[in-house]
Amino acid sequence: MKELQELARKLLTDGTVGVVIGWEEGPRGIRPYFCTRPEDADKLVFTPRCVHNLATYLSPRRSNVRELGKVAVVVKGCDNKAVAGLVRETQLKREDVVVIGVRCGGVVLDPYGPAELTANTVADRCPGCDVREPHNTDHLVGELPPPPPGEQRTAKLMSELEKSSPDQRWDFWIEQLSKCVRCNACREVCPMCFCERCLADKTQPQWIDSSPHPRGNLAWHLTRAMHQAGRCAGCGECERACPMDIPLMLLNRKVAQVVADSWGYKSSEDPAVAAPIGTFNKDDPQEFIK
Amino acid sequence: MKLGYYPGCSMHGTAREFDESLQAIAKPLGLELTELDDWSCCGATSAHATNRLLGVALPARNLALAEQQGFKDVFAPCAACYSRLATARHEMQEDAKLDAKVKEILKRPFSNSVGVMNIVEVLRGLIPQIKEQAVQPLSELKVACYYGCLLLRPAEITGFDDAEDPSSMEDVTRATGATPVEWRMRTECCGGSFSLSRTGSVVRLGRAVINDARAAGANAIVVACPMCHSNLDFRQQAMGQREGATEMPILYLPQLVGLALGLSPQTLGLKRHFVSTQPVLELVAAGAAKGEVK
Amino acid sequence: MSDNGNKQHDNSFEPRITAFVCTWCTYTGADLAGTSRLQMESNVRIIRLPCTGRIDPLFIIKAFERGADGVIVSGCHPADCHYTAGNYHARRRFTVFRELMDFIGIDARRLTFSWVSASEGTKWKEIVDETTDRVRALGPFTAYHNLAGGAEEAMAGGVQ
Amino acid sequence: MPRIGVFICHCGENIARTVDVKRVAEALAEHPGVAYSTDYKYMCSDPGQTLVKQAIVEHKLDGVVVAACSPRMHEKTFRRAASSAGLNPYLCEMANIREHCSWIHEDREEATQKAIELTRMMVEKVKYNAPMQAIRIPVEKRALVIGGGIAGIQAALDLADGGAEVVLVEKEPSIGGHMSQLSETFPTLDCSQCILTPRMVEVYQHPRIKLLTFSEVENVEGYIGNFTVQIRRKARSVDEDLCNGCGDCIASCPVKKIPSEFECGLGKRTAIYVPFPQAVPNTPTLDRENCTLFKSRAKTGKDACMRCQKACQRGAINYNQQDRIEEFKVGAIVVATGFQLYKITKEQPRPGISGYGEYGYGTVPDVIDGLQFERLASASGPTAGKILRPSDGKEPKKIVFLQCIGSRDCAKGIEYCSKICCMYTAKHAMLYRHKVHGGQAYVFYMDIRANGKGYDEFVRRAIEEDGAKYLRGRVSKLYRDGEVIKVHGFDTLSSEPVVIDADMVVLATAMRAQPNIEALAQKLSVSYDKHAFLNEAHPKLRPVETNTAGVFLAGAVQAPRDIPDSVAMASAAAAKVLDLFSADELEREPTIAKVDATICTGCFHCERVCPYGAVEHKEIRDRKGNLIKVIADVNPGVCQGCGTCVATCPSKSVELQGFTDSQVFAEINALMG
Repeated sequence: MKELQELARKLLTDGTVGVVIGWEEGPRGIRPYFCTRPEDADKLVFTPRCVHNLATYLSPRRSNVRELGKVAVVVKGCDNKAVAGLVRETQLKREDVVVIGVRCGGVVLDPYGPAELTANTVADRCPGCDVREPHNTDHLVGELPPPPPGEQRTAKLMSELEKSSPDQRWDFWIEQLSKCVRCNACREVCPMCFCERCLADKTQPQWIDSSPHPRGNLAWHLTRAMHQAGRCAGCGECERACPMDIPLMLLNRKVAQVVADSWGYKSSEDPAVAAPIGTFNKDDPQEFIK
Repeated sequence: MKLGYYPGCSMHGTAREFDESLQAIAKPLGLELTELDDWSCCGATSAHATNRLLGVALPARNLALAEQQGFKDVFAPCAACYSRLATARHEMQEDAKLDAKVKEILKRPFSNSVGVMNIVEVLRGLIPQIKEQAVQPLSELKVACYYGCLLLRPAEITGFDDAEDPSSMEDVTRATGATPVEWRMRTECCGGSFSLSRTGSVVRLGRAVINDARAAGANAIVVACPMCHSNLDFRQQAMGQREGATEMPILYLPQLVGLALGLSPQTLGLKRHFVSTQPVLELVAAGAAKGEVK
Repeated sequence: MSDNGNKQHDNSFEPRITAFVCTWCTYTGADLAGTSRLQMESNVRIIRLPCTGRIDPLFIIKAFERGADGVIVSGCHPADCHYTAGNYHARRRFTVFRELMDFIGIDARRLTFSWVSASEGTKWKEIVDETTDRVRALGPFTAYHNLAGGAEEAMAGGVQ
Repeated sequence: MPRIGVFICHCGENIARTVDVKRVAEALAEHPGVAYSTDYKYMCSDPGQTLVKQAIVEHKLDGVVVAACSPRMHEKTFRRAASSAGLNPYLCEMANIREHCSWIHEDREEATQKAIELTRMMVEKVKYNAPMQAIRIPVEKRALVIGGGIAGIQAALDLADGGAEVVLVEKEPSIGGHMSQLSETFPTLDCSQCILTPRMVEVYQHPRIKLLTFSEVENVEGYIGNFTVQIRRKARSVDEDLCNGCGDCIASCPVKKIPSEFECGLGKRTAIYVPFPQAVPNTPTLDRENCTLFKSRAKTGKDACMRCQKACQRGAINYNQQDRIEEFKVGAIVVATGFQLYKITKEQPRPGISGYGEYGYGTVPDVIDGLQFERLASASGPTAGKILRPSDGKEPKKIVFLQCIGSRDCAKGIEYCSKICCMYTAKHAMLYRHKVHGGQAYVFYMDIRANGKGYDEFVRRAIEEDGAKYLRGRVSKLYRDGEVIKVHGFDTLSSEPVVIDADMVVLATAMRAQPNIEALAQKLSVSYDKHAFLNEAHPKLRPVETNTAGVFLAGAVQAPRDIPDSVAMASAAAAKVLDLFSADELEREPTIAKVDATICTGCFHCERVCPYGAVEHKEIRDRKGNLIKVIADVNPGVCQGCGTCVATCPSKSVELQGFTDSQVFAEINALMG
């Protein structure tokens, strides 16, 4: 913690950056914090409740963030994949941001919930994490805590769902997606949703019905999952942000699994690794094509 | 290498020495042969000449047995058996109607998943082992490799070598240390099953084969088919090898390999031939005297 | 909601099938089927695009929304793309999309992906007939068509 | 409210037999937005087109749908008609109710219903069509000709004579190609060298032709009218400007026993050499693989020999010369890279193709191929034009020619006819008879294909006047038997086996695509068939064009071709290029992608998927010049209009003109019926 605060103070003092984006203790729990003054650096924390993917503030949609000056951002390994994604997709120049990686032993599901990390409270992306120590960062702070407890719940749910009949899957999803109120929280929180005008807001023609009914909801969530193919960093913020508790990561995980199985692609912290959509091999698998 | 062994009628009859020599070389070369349980006729000659369905169903039964008994490949040393088994496999793959019909006749599960191999193909795959195990240099021996017809044709069914210009028997021969001669009758007909019905033709054809081998400087002809052997060995007397022409020993390919491995003529059945194999044995001995014995 | 439309229906049902095809290979192949007078099922409506690379998953979603019971996507064989690589990109895109549709519970049998070259009129006929038969057996895609919609519900009402 | 005109064609009986065209026209008349709907016997006929034009004017139409045949057939026709009536041509679309409806359905009710729906779909699309203008691109009036055989020479000369600048690239040290190796040519028996060498010299001397021999195309970028090509000038170790072609270096070279490629191995050459005396340019090339100096360099690091350098009085020999890349801007490219001959031996360079072990080529010295026979028959060849056996130099009294070696043989992997072999075999039989009096030629053939001007007469002459014995059938095998080669064949006309004791056998081998031509084709974005012959844009109507605009084909690169065909193709390609160069600007279909600058976020997914590299980065700045964002921008000259970018763009900020999202959306919506 001290190491992080010292680093932030130094970066702010010597003018390397205008803002350090990190986390602080809020009245209800942990919340994102934009630290612009060296004297406030002591407020920065990193605990298992630091769930938020702060890379989302690097998106060009947050032009107000950039007005604060050069940005330093604190990232966990998972968040760092989103930073790499933004660089890969030319939304961010790597040299325009100072990336402070924190060694991570997993985070909880809810930044406002219990702080203790157990098999019940652990966020779903954490068990089996392969980036507990972020790569390609400018700074790396903290000791490496023990690996996160528990196991991935989504994976289990996914395989159960896969085993069920198409009709059962359909019923499951229509029930889930019917809940969607189209608040767009999933989109707003996602670091990779950086379009100036989302397709869902396009009206000429209107591919995706905008009002919250099952047909439009299905089109929206299918399209979002497609757009995340090979891009999703797997941070799970969409699912956390969803006020209706729709298991959105099920879709993203499914897509990530297809991408991995078909072309051996895994989301990476290295911007130089080419995304699977936009590249191809002449002998890509094609059993489904007659 | 583990193979399902399909002896067919000849290996236990007229071609005993083929079987004996094969069994003799199997162990040193690491070849594990398990005879198919309950095998039956391959359908050669009579069946496929009179009834196409029977000609496929008979070999298919044996393939089905092999599949049931868990073999990946069936090894049929007799060229005619090989031809029938491979043809059945091929025709059932190509012709869905035939496939269905034969399966109905078989009355046993069969997915046509078993490969069919011949003697040359098997030994070609064992060339490194032959070279390694060879103790007797056959360097004095010049042999004419005789393929005959069934091993190579039709090309789309056999496919293991160039049907017009094969080289696999020569490759095996070289591995034994003997020298394959260049000659022209390698893939010509020996007269096949007309041995009894039109002996005259068989004698004429066989004579041409033997004369050409001799002209090319061969000390022996190596064959991979009981029929070829029978026609060239047994009918040599009738061919009337005259005016100074010596007899031409006819060896089975595994006999040649066995000689290189240092196995005794007795074990290899070399005494069972009509034409004496003594000249061959003398050349082998001469080679042994010349070169160092390993 | 529980009827996914994946069940056998009576024979009077004629499916509506939308085909998104590239103009260089499959459209031309379909032309060839015509020139060769190959008789085929009349359930398919072709939408011509320059390349499979132009075909957006949204087209398929929209087609189902608008009453299609089945969809065909077809273009040039690998290595034959008029634009050299559009079909390779499409192949990746639809690899994901097809799995996603399946995961959502949309019967993958309602979707046909194929490569049909300009010379494969016969193959096009087979794709059309085979898809029509398959979708006819699956019955109307009522599960999708009946999904509650907004203002367009009245419009969509025309289709089962 | 749109005012769309709908025109239903009967196509004589072709559509009207199965589709109730009247009902279609009536149904469409009721469709919202349709101002006029009618049917007519032949819409594409003159009166039919007039009908469309009149309707556009009379009914003030702002869109036209012609329901007739495939748009691939007549879209251009009707767009031209619309244009002449003052309507933007891109507001006209076709509904395909013939190939996709009347011809493939029998049930009149079903077909009529489908025709109505197909036409409605197009009406809905046209409502969203926008007027478009053809794209204009400037043209660089210089052509690149790849390959300096007869086709390349002809194309280069025609182009240069027509006023265009030409860059002619040849990978070998000399131009001339296969034709320079031939003795005489069919069907006139005129000497190949005599007609070719003057053309080669003309190329060399032409002020508008830049000749680059011993050079290969390294890279091609750009598009019609505006290609940038990089040419690798391979190091020939001889300074072309200093060398005066005296030949002293060649005389001094101690390595004299290298099999000559030009003589097909029947003659020898030195390490520094010109391939043949009439070579153009007459500049020697040092074969580094066989040169003593370079061998010594590779082994010991020291230079040895150096005799050629000492012999050269001009100081033109440069052992340290490196490959260098030269860049040219060209407006068009003619590919005339020719062919290679099929290898007869069992080992084949290309999978899927197999050889003929049974014909003894490579093991029996007196079995040769057709090109080797050309060298024997050539006055400047290794035997000074005498037909002599390679084995013992004797004159063959009996010679057997085998046609279709490789060609038309599915089992060998080549099912096509190589086209020239029937003719050159007849020529060989004739030349043989003219040179070996009393000799007997036999020809084994499958069919005689002599379908050119004077060709059949030529073959007849070989048979009737020069006594060649033609045997219809194949040869099963041949082998050496003492002095002679026993040729076992079968005469299918008499149904008898034939055995010929030949002194020499000539195999007429197939024409194959050049090795590695695929790599060049990919650089040019030209497709090729499974045999790697490059594809023409249309087999009948666009035989010398390719699907890549601005790239043309001449000669055997496209398919087996003889000299007259190759020359005709070369002239045709040259005419196409000159046509292209006749205007200062080009017009192109405007089916290209356009980026909406206000929405684009610059993620450049479009750039990643674009097969043409048409997406560029564009900086958007405010009035003060501050950078706001970097977005994608499509170069209209490079974009070919596949639309892969559109489907990939997550925010739909790129559109494909002519196939916009709105248009496709309208078509899908129309599915509702």
